[in-house]
Amino acid sequence: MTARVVTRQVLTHLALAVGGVVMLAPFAIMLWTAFVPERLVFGGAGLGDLTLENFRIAVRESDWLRAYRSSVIVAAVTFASQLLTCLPAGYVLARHRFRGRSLALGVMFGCLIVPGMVIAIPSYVMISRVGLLDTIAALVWPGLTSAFGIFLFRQFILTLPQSIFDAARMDRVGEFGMVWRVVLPNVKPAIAAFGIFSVVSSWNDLFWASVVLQSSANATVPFAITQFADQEAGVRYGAQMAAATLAVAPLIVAFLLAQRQFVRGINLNVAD
Amino acid sequence: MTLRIRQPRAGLLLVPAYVLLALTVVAPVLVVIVLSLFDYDPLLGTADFVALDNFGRVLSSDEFGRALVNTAIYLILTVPVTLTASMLVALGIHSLSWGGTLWRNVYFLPVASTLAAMAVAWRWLFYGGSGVVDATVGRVLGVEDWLHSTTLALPAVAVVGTWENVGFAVVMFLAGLSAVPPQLLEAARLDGAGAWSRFWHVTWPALGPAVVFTLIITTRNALKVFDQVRVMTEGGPVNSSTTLSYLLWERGIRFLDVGGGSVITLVLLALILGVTAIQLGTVGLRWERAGTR
Amino acid sequence: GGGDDSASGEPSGAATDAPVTVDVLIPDTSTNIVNPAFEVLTPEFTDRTGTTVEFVNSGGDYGAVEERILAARVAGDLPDAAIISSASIRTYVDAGLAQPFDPLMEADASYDPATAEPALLDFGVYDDQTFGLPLTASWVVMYYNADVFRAAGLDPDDPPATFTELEAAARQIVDSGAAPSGLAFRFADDPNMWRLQNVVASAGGALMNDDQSELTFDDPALTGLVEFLAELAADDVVSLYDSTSIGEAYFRGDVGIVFDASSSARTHAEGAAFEYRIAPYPVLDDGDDRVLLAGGASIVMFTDDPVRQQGVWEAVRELIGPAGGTAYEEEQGGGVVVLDKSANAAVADEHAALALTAGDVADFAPMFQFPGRSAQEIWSILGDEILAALQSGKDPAQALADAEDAAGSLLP
Amino acid sequence: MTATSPALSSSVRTETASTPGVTCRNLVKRFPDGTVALDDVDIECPPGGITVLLGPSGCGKTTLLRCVAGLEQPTAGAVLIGGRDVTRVDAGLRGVAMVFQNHALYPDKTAGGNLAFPLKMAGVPKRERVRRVAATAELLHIDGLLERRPSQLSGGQRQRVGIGRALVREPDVLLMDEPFSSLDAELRVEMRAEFLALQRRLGMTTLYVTHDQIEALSLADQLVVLRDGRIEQCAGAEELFRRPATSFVATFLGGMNLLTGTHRDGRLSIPGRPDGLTLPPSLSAPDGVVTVGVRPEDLRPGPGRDDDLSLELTPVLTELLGRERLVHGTFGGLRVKVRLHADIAVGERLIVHASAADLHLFGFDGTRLQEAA
Amino acid sequence: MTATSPALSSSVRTETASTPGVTCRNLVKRFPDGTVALDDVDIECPPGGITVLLGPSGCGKTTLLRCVAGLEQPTAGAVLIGGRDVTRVDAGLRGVAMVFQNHALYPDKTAGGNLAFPLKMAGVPKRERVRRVAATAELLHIDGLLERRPSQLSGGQRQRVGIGRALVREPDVLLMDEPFSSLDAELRVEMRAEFLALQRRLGMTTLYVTHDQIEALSLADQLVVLRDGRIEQCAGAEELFRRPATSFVATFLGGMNLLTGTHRDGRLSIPGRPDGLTLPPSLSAPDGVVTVGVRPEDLRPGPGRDDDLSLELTPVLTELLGRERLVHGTFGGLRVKVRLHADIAVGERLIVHASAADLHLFGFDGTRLQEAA
Ligand SMILES: Nc1ncnc2c1ncn2[C@@H]1O[C@H](COP(=O)(O)OP(=O)(O)OP(=O)(O)O)[C@@H](O)[C@H]1O
Ligand SMILES: Nc1ncnc2c1ncn2[C@@H]1O[C@H](COP(=O)(O)OP(=O)(O)OP(=O)(O)O)[C@@H](O)[C@H]1O
Ligand SMILES: [Mg+2]
Ligand SMILES: [Mg+2]
Repeated sequence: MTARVVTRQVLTHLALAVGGVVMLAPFAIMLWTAFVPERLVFGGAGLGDLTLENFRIAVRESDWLRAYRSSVIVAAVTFASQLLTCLPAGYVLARHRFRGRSLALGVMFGCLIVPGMVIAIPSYVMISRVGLLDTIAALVWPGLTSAFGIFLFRQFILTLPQSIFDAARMDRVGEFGMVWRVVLPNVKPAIAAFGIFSVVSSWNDLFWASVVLQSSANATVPFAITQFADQEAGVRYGAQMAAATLAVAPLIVAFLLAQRQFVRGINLNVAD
Repeated sequence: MTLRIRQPRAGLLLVPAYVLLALTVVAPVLVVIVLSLFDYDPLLGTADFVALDNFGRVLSSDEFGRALVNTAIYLILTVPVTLTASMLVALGIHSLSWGGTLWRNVYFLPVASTLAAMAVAWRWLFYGGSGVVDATVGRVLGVEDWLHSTTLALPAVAVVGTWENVGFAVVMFLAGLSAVPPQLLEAARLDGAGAWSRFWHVTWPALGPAVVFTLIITTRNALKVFDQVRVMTEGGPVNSSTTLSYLLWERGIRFLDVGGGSVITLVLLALILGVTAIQLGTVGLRWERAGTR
Repeated sequence: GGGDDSASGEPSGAATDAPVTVDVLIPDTSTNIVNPAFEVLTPEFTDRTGTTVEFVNSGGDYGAVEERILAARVAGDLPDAAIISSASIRTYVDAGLAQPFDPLMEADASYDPATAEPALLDFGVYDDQTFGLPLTASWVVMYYNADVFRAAGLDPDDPPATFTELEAAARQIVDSGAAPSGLAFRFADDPNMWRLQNVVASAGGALMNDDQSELTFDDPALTGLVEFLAELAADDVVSLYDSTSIGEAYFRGDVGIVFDASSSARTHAEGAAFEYRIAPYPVLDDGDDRVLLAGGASIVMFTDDPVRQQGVWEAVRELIGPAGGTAYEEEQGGGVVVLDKSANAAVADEHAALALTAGDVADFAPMFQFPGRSAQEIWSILGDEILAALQSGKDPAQALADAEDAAGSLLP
Repeated sequence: MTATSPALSSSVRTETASTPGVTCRNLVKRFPDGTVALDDVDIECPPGGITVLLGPSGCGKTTLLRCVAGLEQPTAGAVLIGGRDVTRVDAGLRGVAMVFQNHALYPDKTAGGNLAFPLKMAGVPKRERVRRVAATAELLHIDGLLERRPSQLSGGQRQRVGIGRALVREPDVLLMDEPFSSLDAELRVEMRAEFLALQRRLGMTTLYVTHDQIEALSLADQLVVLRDGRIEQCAGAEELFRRPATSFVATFLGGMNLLTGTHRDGRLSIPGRPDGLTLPPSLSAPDGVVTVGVRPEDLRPGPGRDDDLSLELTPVLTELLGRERLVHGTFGGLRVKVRLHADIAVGERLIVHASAADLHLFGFDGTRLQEAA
Repeated sequence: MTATSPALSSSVRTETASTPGVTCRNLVKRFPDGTVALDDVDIECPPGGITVLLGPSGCGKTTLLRCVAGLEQPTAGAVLIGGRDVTRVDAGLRGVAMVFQNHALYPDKTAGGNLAFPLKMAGVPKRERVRRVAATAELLHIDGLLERRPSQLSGGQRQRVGIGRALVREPDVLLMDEPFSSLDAELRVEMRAEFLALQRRLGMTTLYVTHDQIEALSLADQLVVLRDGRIEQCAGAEELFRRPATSFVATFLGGMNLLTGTHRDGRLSIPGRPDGLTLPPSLSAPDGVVTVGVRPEDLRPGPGRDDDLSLELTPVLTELLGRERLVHGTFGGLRVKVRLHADIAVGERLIVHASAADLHLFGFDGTRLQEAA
């Protein structure tokens, strides 16, 4: 590496660090608060005051293992189902011309923008009619497919060279094979990105869960956070932040695991 | 793009996704559309057909006008900043030969975090007088106590919204960047293109579909912003940060005004569809085509 | 399981002791409300009564409960009962959803209404029928930062008792630089404007006329309060009106005086890094009669199935009886009043300053609620107009008049 | 001689009953922007034979292959495989394999993965797959590279993977678009021989695009010359070379020199050479505008005999082609190339001659006029 | 003669003072997976001259160009342009243009946009840009296609756009990676001539990769043969063709037949032909394993004279190459190719001879042994 390159790299790191401070500031507060006794949350705490008490409270007042389990199940089922449905749809919308294509695209855009709370009550009624309230099935129901995912995959499939589709058709790849054997390996970075959003949003979703969950048997992770923000009795900031820390930790681990997919760009141009 | 031959089986691939969309989204929305024509009392269970009364009532109200304006302001405050900042960050991270992982994580954290907890932290950052924002930006610009100012509350919400969305856009752009053909960058390098030209003539076109996606999604996120408003300001002070989505929730759920809420839903849908169509029509399709291979 | 289904023709008495499972919707994040319920409605209780209580989590506090009731109502599967904010009982009564407890109370020979605080028993009474029974009742008290008082040259042992004194104290706090805000007054996100209602009620005012057909936002007490606040707001002595802002500023020591629920005494004890005191909520004028408007939780019943009603009643009886009462008192450290007299008598003296006289308890009144389904919207309109007076300098009287105009049409 | 020239002979080709021929009927392809890439193309590719497509860059060769493959829907006309109209049949169902001009490898798969993929799709069991991939890789000399991804291969290596991917399936119909263009001469000769042997053994009907004249002549059972989307001539290799139907074909294949002028009484007057050129009497040219064609290698140094055509050229450039030298000269306003042995010295003037038998005569519209004696 | 053979002669080349030479010093390139693509390569490209790189597929030609361009960082060694060490200099600052083997066109720009891009980057004003793009497009016969996007072009058209993009800049150093591989023979000859004229006029130092022997011989001021990342021979075209330094070069350029056997007393015993081969006495071969090389075109029919090498072959395959025929035969266990005029009949046995002057002698390690008389 030449000196120029090194300088540029260092400058880039510096610039990213400046932005990083902004990005991390709330987290610094979160962590600090989580480790500080409730009484000292609003000032006066020093390094010597740090305590695990908040975590103890957070752990005591929720069944984290169960919450993690429910959340992992919901996130996994949701992601799997979205991948299975969105990738084929995205592929067809990107690479096929057929009658009704504009309509399909329009429906996708329409669905993309519907706020969750608009459909919450009708969906609740539907779920309750089929007797699925308070089940994992109810939790995953609205996330079984995702217009967001269809759109995302469509966009990334657009950037794949047409020649690989041609080649695959000559190799007698059917439409299903096209999706799973040709598209999938080539849009791994997009799948990683989508996976992250899918998992994050089902992991953090409180709204729908709070609509269809009844018992705490299937309570997901966000429930563990809200219970410390009691309007009547006041907010227990330390415990809330400790819970928030516990909630986000698995996501960060998951993200670290997904990293490789981002880094590994495929040299798509070899096929021109 | 060459004309693809129609494939009978290809349509089948759309079926699972679209059936589910129809059940989970389209059907509920149709219900909402119907409800907009009724005065529906969910508690009493009564519904009177009122034709377009709900529309007249809601659309002419001050709060609706304010929410519309606020939503527009929020859109303008967040989308351009989000896209520019995240593009810069993504390019920065992408150009690093080591340490990129660290920054990827840093910028991703807000996406993963629980907004409820983060809102607390943000409120403390915006805390009047002694908060970090007032102590730094406030000193320079002479403004303070954003969250309790009728002019600055919405920008404060916008800051949080941007903060959350930057991570999303960075992830998208990084995924897009990994698909930019390196040969083209090499060719441009030899053609004497500097970093900016290489970006503008190779990377940007190749990113086209990803940019269109991110643009439309961040726009959508901005137009239907709710959580940030709810946890930061609850629409206040004096409705100065009430957005359409917040109003929708307030009307349709808190105030039990289902008809009014449905009207706002429809307005919101129309608005987002309209903006999306405009975006696609002006730049979207062009950018998309540039990166389509 | 819903309350609407299976109104079987079984004679009610026969089913009294049949095992039954009832579901009760709870504000599960309000731990101080639900934890005692969990403690009391145990398997032991089930063995004893044959009634199993299944708690249905709302995933939030009172607001979430109401949203959930709404959804369940639309879906036609209301829970058998719900723990809701005491102030909201009327909404469900007006909608005809809440079922009266009176037949059950009367039929239950073992229950003696005399053990209950009469004032509290009245909370859910509409048209002489009891639609809701309070589990706890808290009241508004004044919390103040003794350190700030001292820094401002005020005597922490002599807290303001009227709004006139309050104004003086608040101004002194700000003028002396002891804290940026003298006092804070929450109503922006206070669902029923508890603090505001209290002032108005203590001054003998009302927000609606006697036959509840018209709004009376020109009530002198209300106007007086808004004018009072507007003056202070104009001088930046008061500037915070929502709970989170107030809480955060108060715990930082940036607000001298706040008005908070008696039940949050524990939070103050845990969270305040400074010396704080508790005093009664000031009255508008010397002559005012301090009225304690109760906040807190009540239970309402939605099921009309006799068997299930019986089950609900058994659970309710347990909750409002000595066991439940004691559990609530312990949970709250004495910051609440419960229906059961004996439990109130045995109140823990954790927060001595909160101790109520018997007269206070007798004067307990439920919060006012507007009739009909638009109640929340009316509160919201009133809040917005008052905020406009405080923050944008709108004339208070005009603001209230506008609020009355706008909200009037929302009455049923 | 144990094997003859590859000219179609049933003794060599294992033409099984199942080998289908490929027929294009009045194929027209107009792209959305209006470009007409194929204009009424009729081709009959004999089952089990090699049909070589030749033509200038952009004449529609690739488009034709893509239409046959089913990757492009013709605007009009039909494609028949084995007599069945497959115009509307999906590409994957036509039993056709294709070597793409740009290789079109799967970027995410290794070279080995690329080779194995069509077999996987055809449901060939693992063991058999491994065997066939290994055999194909060996044939193409890429056996050491199977673990590499396309981006880690050289251009020629990629091309060979692309060829392998088509061959490994042993398809009924094989379309090859300039398959050996990135290979060195040595390897190309070898590959060509290997391919020919394989093709003769398996008998797949092949459409083969090439720009290499030697390849074209040595492989073709049938040679098709395309020009601007139309067929200029379709014939056997030898026939096409010896009797090009048009002056275009003549220049295109073998780079024939064309001497165009106005003929009258055995003299051809040529622009810039008013004195003209005396045509051999045996060449019975009509009066008017005619073109006399002669190949560079048919021009020999010296004035020649009476019945020969004799030219005096002004050399402008010479190029060494190994043992030979290509001399570019002018004759009046015309350019004439001559191929001479490298040792022959070239002076200021070069006199060359060609025997009448080596002359080709074309009319004003470029079509062949007479038969060389 | 107005223009001579392109062999380097200062009278022809406009070698200005500014034209920089390109030097590679001990260049080594090892890819992360361990592949050594270049192994100690030393090349001196004369300023303003054309250096042609030849070598089998995968030998490292493209890698070498990429190292010179700065697209690949060599593992060891240095690249000098105009005497300046540019090994660490950014690709964009080396003043080098490159024609990529896979074209690497900007997919979102039209052909015209692709051509204009380097000029835009160089800050050439609009008018001048338009002029130069038009001129370049005309040169390459793509003037009608400037509005099309790469995906709407044929392979050869794309390649020409790629060439144009490099030429339009009139760079100091030009790297061309098989630039004409997708063009038809006719066009290729024309392009080659145009390019040569342009190169001579502008005098850019050129590194040129090709697999076309004619192209190599006719363009090269200097010819470099690479093999497995090493230089096998570096010399002028004529020299390299006439006196290949190794048997590898000999086979590679011109496809020489190699007769390897054990020599003793003027007889070469060859596997499968124990009676062996009588070598011409003038060929003073040492005893032991030697290789006699002879080109297919140097083998003439008939038994020849005494001092000639005479062979009796068994033909196994003949290929028609236009006017000539390539006969593949065996001599014992060896394969021998002979190039004959197409009219010569080939029987069961073919006796051919080569004059001693056309024979090349290589030692057991493949290096050249003697001088052809
Ligand atoms: N990125 C890479 N990683 C590993 N090996 C590589 C990589 N790129 C090229 N190679 C190998 O390096 C060798 C030289 O490749 P190069 O592209 O220079 O060959 P070439 O001479 O241009 O061949 P061709 O004539 O086929 O284009 C080849 O064996 C190739 O497989
Ligand atoms: N998608 C397209 N849209 C418009 N014109 C096209 C398209 N594809 C090809 N063409 C044009 O059609 C003609 C035929 O193209 P084709 O690729 O078949 O040529 P080719 O004979 O294969 O040439 P080459 O030898 O250069 O590969 C060309 O003029 C080309 O520019
Ligand atoms: Mg082609
Ligand atoms: Mg190469």
